[in-house]
Amino acid sequence: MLMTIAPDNLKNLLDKLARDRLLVAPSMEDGVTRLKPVHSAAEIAFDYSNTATSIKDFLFPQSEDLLRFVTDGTLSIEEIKPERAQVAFGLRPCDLASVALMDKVLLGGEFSDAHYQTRRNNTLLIGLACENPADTCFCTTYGYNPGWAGAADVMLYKDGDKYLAEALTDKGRELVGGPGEGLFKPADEAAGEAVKKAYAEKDVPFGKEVDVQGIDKILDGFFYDQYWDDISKKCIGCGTCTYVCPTCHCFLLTDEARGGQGLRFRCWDSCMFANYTKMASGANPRPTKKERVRQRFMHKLNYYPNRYGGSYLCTGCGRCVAMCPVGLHIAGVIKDVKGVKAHA
Amino acid sequence: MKYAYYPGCSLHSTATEYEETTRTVCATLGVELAEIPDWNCCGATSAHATNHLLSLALPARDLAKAEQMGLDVVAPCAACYNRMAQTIHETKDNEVLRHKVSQVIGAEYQGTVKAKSLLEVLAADIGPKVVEAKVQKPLKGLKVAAYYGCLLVRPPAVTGWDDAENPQSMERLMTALGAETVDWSHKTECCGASLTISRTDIVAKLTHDILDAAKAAGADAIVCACPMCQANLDGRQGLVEKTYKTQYHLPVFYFTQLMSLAFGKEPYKLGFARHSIDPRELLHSKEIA
Amino acid sequence: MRRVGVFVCWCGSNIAGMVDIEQVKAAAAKMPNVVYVEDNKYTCSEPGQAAIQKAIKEQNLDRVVVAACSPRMHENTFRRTVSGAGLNAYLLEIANIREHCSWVHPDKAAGTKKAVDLVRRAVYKVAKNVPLQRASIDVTKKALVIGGGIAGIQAALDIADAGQPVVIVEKTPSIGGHMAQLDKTFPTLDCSACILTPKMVDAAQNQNITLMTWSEVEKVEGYIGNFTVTIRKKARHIDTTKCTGCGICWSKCPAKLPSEFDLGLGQRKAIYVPFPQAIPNKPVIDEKNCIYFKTGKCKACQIFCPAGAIAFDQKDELIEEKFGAIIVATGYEQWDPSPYGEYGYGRYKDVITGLEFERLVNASGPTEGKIKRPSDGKIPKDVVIIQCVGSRDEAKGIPYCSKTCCMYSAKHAILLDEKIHAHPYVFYMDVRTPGKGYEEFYKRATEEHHATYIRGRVSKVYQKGDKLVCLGEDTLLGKKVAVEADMVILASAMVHQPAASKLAQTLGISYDQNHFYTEAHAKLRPVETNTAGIFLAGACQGPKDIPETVAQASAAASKAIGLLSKAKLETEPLVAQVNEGICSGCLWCKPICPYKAIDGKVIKERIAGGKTIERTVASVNASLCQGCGACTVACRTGAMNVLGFTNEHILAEVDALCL
Amino acid sequence: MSVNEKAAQAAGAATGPSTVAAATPAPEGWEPKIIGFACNWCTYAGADLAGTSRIQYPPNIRVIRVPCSGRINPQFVVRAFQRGADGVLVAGCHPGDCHYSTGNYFARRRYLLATRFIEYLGVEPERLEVRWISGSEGQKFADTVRELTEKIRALGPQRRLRETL
Amino acid sequence: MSAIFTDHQAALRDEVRKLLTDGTIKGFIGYARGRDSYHPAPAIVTRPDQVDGLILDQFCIFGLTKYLLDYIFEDGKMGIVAKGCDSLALQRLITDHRVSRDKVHVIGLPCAGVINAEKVAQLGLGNVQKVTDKGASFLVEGDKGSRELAKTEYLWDKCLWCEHHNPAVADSKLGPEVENVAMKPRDYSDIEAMENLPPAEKAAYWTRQFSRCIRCYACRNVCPACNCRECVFDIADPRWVGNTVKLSEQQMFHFTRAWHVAGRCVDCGECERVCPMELPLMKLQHKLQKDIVKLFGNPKPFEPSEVEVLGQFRATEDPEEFM
Repeated sequence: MLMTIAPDNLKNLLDKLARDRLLVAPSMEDGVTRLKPVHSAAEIAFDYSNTATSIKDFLFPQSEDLLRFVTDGTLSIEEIKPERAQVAFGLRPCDLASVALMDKVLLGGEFSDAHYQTRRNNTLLIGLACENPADTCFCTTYGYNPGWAGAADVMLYKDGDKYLAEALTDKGRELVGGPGEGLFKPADEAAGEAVKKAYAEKDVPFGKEVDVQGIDKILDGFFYDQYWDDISKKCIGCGTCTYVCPTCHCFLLTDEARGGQGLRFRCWDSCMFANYTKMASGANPRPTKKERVRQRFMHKLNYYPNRYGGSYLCTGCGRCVAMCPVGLHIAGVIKDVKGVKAHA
Repeated sequence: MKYAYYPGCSLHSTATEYEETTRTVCATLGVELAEIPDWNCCGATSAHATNHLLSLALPARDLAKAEQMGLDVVAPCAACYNRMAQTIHETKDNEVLRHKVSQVIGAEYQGTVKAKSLLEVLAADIGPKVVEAKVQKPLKGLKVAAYYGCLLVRPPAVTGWDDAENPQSMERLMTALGAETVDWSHKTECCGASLTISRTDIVAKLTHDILDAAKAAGADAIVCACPMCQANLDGRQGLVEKTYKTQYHLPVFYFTQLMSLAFGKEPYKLGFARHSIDPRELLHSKEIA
Repeated sequence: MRRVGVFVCWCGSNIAGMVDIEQVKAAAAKMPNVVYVEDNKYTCSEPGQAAIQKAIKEQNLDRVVVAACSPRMHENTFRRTVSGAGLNAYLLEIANIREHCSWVHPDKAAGTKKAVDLVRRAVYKVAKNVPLQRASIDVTKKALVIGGGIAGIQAALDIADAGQPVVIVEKTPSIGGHMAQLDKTFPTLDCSACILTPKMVDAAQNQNITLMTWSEVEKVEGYIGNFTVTIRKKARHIDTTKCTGCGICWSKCPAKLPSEFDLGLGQRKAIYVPFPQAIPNKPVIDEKNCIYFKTGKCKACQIFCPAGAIAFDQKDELIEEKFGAIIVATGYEQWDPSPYGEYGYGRYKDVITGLEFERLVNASGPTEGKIKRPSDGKIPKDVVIIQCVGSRDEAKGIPYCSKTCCMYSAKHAILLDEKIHAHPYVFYMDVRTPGKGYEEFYKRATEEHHATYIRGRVSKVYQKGDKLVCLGEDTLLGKKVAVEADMVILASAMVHQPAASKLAQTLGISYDQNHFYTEAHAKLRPVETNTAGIFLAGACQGPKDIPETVAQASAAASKAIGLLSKAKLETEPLVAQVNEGICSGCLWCKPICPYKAIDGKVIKERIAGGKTIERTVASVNASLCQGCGACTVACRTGAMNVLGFTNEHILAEVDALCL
Repeated sequence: MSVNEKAAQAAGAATGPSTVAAATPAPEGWEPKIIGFACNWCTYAGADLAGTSRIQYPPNIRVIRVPCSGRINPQFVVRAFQRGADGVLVAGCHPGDCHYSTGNYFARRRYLLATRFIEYLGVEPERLEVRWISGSEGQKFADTVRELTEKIRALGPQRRLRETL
Repeated sequence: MSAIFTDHQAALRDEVRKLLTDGTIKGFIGYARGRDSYHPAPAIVTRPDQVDGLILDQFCIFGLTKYLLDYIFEDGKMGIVAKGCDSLALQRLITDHRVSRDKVHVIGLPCAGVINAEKVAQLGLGNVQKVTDKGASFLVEGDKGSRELAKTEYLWDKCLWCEHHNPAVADSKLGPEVENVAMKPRDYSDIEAMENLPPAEKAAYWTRQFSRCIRCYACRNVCPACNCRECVFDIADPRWVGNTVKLSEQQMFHFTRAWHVAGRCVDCGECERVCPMELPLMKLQHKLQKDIVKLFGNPKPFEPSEVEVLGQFRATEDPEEFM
């Protein structure tokens, strides 16, 4: 069912939500708009193309305490559960799409990641369709679009002086019926669908430039190509691409103990770091930038679709395009590889 | 070459012959002198015995004015020069003191200009070579004892432009003029200037020693670069001769007088008549004037 | 998992009175790795130490913490204790719960809490301790003495007497130094030559001593026990194996020059021995002034030499030799007092320095011991001596007291009276006579020899007729004085050798702002330098008189003997160590080391892909390193560490104390 | 701290409170915790002398012995603050007295810079004290510790760099 | 005098082609087109056929010298193009004994300033076609419009106070040297303003900044002074800085990084420029610089010298505050 909500009511709703849960929303601080916890709607930036950091920070945080232990002669363990309810507002379609990709890894299959599961359950995702895709955006490459709702519980579309809203899950409907009661108004379905369609068909210029079709198959035979040598030379081995990526999910488990008190936590790791695969013996199966760069793109464009069926581990959010200090990003690699192949 | 000119009280009163010949010599050598407007007493020799800050503030006011003119200062009087150099030296690396001094004089003193004695300018900056080229009437046969007194080259940390114990710059100038100089022991001894009125007994002793040494070294005359020294050595010679029952009859020249003479200026314009010991007789005898 | 034993000491009631021992024990028992806790009344006592040894064995302890007094007190004691029980001595840590706790904190509860923290610090630290071994290095059993003055001669004789070979390198043609120039010595007035020359002869004849005169140290490499020194043996142009020292050559040489030894007051030839008692008594040819070398003609010396010892074609030789220890005894120079224009030194011939006076009064000097004025040869009647010429005058760049001038001026006063009945006037600032018999000697000068001591500075010396008028002030009377003297002696300062800093750089030792060499510790290591194996003797370290110089020379010699008497040198293991694996080879640690213990070295390494590469890493010479650790902070990556005080240690201690 | 900030921390998110925590009052029974780094030859000996002379001072300091002030890496200081120290004392021989002749000169340069830098990051300058204390200055050691303890007591607990495990 | 990089592009390609062909160098580190005309990317070419991909334009800011570390153990020389600021970075690597001068062939690029692409990209000029030097400004012509941009407003800050317009290290130079004057004096007034804040406000400021850090290490990896073989942050034992993004570790990280380059920073500003979270990292370095200037009388601590600022001392002249 489509509804509308006036901007002031939306702000009221967000303020209300902030009272009993962590409200995460785009907010500008020192010139950087990113998803961050905010106290009230007043801190929220409503006019932005995309946030510097993604929803990953709140579903799969950069560092996350898992359990505490005491080794005072005895051993006792206390699990830490991320039980705090959170609501994330202003998620763009690319991030909403990324959640589905992350779900496949962390919740699909035989085992599920308990912490991720808990956060996923405790988090309400409010999406906001893109009015002005940035020139680094290429979601359409993967079949997503500026109106893509993905994993959203509630999806919002800016429509003139109000927002078109659609509750897509039970959680979403609870919001509309609960805290949102009286703030939403029913919308004209036909007009609403037209708005949604307009968003879905919005032009994403960079997306048109990047055609991913069939790259997984091309890469099957591309492992030893000279190309990796050539492009990896300019990588500086920082973790920017992996840390701003909404779908990169490698992590490292660490125990720290002092004075009989200990903490196990995990934090993100990056396959771009030289010591990512370094073993205790000192051996490193990915000793040079070439292996590391290759790994990242093979993972996103070949290993992941092979393992999880179909979709690529990238949603075209464009963060790595914008932020890689040396312009080494997935859109370029796709273009290159297909170009290289075409000339081969 | 242009300087802010600080005449001090003597050059406008008791030592007009020094001022006149200073201007003559400077004009000849292309040194332009712009007198500091509304200059005040340098404070020598009593201020520094009275109040330290006062002794710095008095010259500082003159220096501040020179700063406004954007010129280094030249002072023909050794005492004036010494007070100025002392002020610059003490305030150079002492911002606090400089600030204090500025407050006292009610104007900002930054310490950007130098103070030089006239002798330093003529002997070091211009140099004997240039001087020699201007000589028209060499002072042949004149044997002089160059007398610097105590304030011109001492203390070395403050002055520093000539050897403090055995300075040579005036000798070099005199040689350039064609005169002969004597090597003598008392060229930097004190003449007792500051006591010239109050303790004539001491002045008599000190001047006696100097005159005695100059005479013993075979000098015909003494040449000096300070109105105080000149006044004492020349003006008190009578007293000395009376007290010690000796006869010296040593004329005491300003070095600028001898320079003017050598540059061909007419002797009657050089103020010799104002001397107590009339030098004209000596100059005639040497066929210089 | 370590097995740490904690031993808490009562120190009688010193600790137990203010710290609850039971609480400390209980807390310690819960600390990680701690398997055994015990308390003792006096842990340092025989039974206390035995208890530790027993526990190590019975409890199979591999680390020990002693909570007791300061480690500065008993660390070595307990290191011996644990090593006596078969444990490496460095697997011990001390918790200082006495000086830092029970003695200073009257609140027992707070004191106990702190004691627990201090024990925890030690427990955390000791867990990171690893066994350390003292390394040993060989010692070359030979000493080098640089400088053949009294300091060098004395040091060499002492070392030679102890049975060790010594080489003396002396830059002038003869050993003897300044002492050979002196006439009499204070406070006994015995003749300098009479006591020096026998020592010079001893040095020349001692089987263990090799004299290398007319030679200079060119290069020093290596480190304690193992110095490699390159010595330049300057061309003497004499075949010393043939020369008998008969003296015919210098009597025939036509070139006359001012004698350095007589400070220009006398003359020498172009082929010369500097003074009659020179050792070796073999001449050198002064190439610069020899007529043959200048014009290619003359050869008078060669013509007359009965031994055929003249060798014009001799060249400088570079000799490389190994030494275990080096003693620097390069002495001083007398300061040239020309900067005191008011004293007229250089202008008035009869204004002379103290050292010049020594030559005038010396029987083998230019006047054959007759004190005559240099200007006209007259015997002076009144002589002014001015003390502190240069010394204690910052304006002249010599802020220090030269220490010897008060005494030699008194000596000069005495000699003037004794020899020619001249009247000495001594202008002084203070008379400093701290030495055995020194005050008495000064009294003799004033009382028996009627020297007039005037407290004040001389402001001017000037010539008046054939007199030198000394104007000054008697500050005790508050009056100006003028002394008409026939001669003026300036007690000029003792200053460093002109090439002192250059030699310091060659040796790698430091020097102070006055260019005197710096001892390792002003109070406790006065004859050592910061470079292990290099010692100081005599005035090169600071102004000294003869007895002090000789004492220091013997002290330096005993240090050298101690070093040379060891078969191997044990090095302290608490030194810096490089983790070559992570060292970048930037070598920013190198300039920080005061001991020059760090240098780069090239290592070979296999990298990914199987290629072998060469790279530079820092390398610490453990025999030079003293373990200060200043280098570690310059190392960003943490490749540089100090054993016993590693980054791991200190971080663990911080963790332990912050809990 | 607001609900949201607490929540943010609990969520482990990379967010710090944007308000200042220093206003929080010191907990009951809080005692300043001071870590001292002392060179073996001077300051440690000076502290020993305070002991042998029975000069009393507050028990809030715990000393770590290092060979020389030149060994004291400013990172140790920041680590101490991180681990919860309320104050840090860095101490060594007087200039010119270094057992290793130059270590304290390097330390002086490092700490002239580091004290300013740590202050710049928002740590109250009173919390880091650098002092030359010789082996004969037992009284100075005690006085320094007393003054430092009092200054830190007045400031309250150090929260700026402190971690939560 | 024109100091437009594009004017030298053809010459650069010719020279690189020649150097690669005659074997003087085995690879060349330069720039190629990046994602758009404002963002040239580093490019490392090893074959003559790649040379035509090299570009030079007024947006070429990236300091390339750090790439040299990838080649220190390989035979042969690498070529590199370096502006004045880059040459300081190169000197840094050389004085740190990390790169050997004789293994680098430097093509120097005299530079009158690099345009801040982030500012210009906002102006909607489209694809940049041409940049012309107009003295006090650059004329930037794009396919959607052109603008004359005042240098004082549109250059990178570091270019405004730059006193190293001409490369200090170079084997050859592209174009004539440019006048070596700073457009404005280096000033530390922002640092002073920060110093004057009360501790709580300083703390609040840095808390906000450091909280944003994602520990991607781009700052470290681009920094020519961060050239350790193994970085302290990558060493597990001892662990100086934990790898969580808790505030206290973030602060320890940024303190340590700043401290490690104290007195060694060449002021290239690359750390701050590449930071994806736009942390004001140069505010840390400028503070250290400012204090070094004041405390140790070293007027230009950002110029690499034979002895590090913290690797020396002046026994009597250094300030004494710890008595």
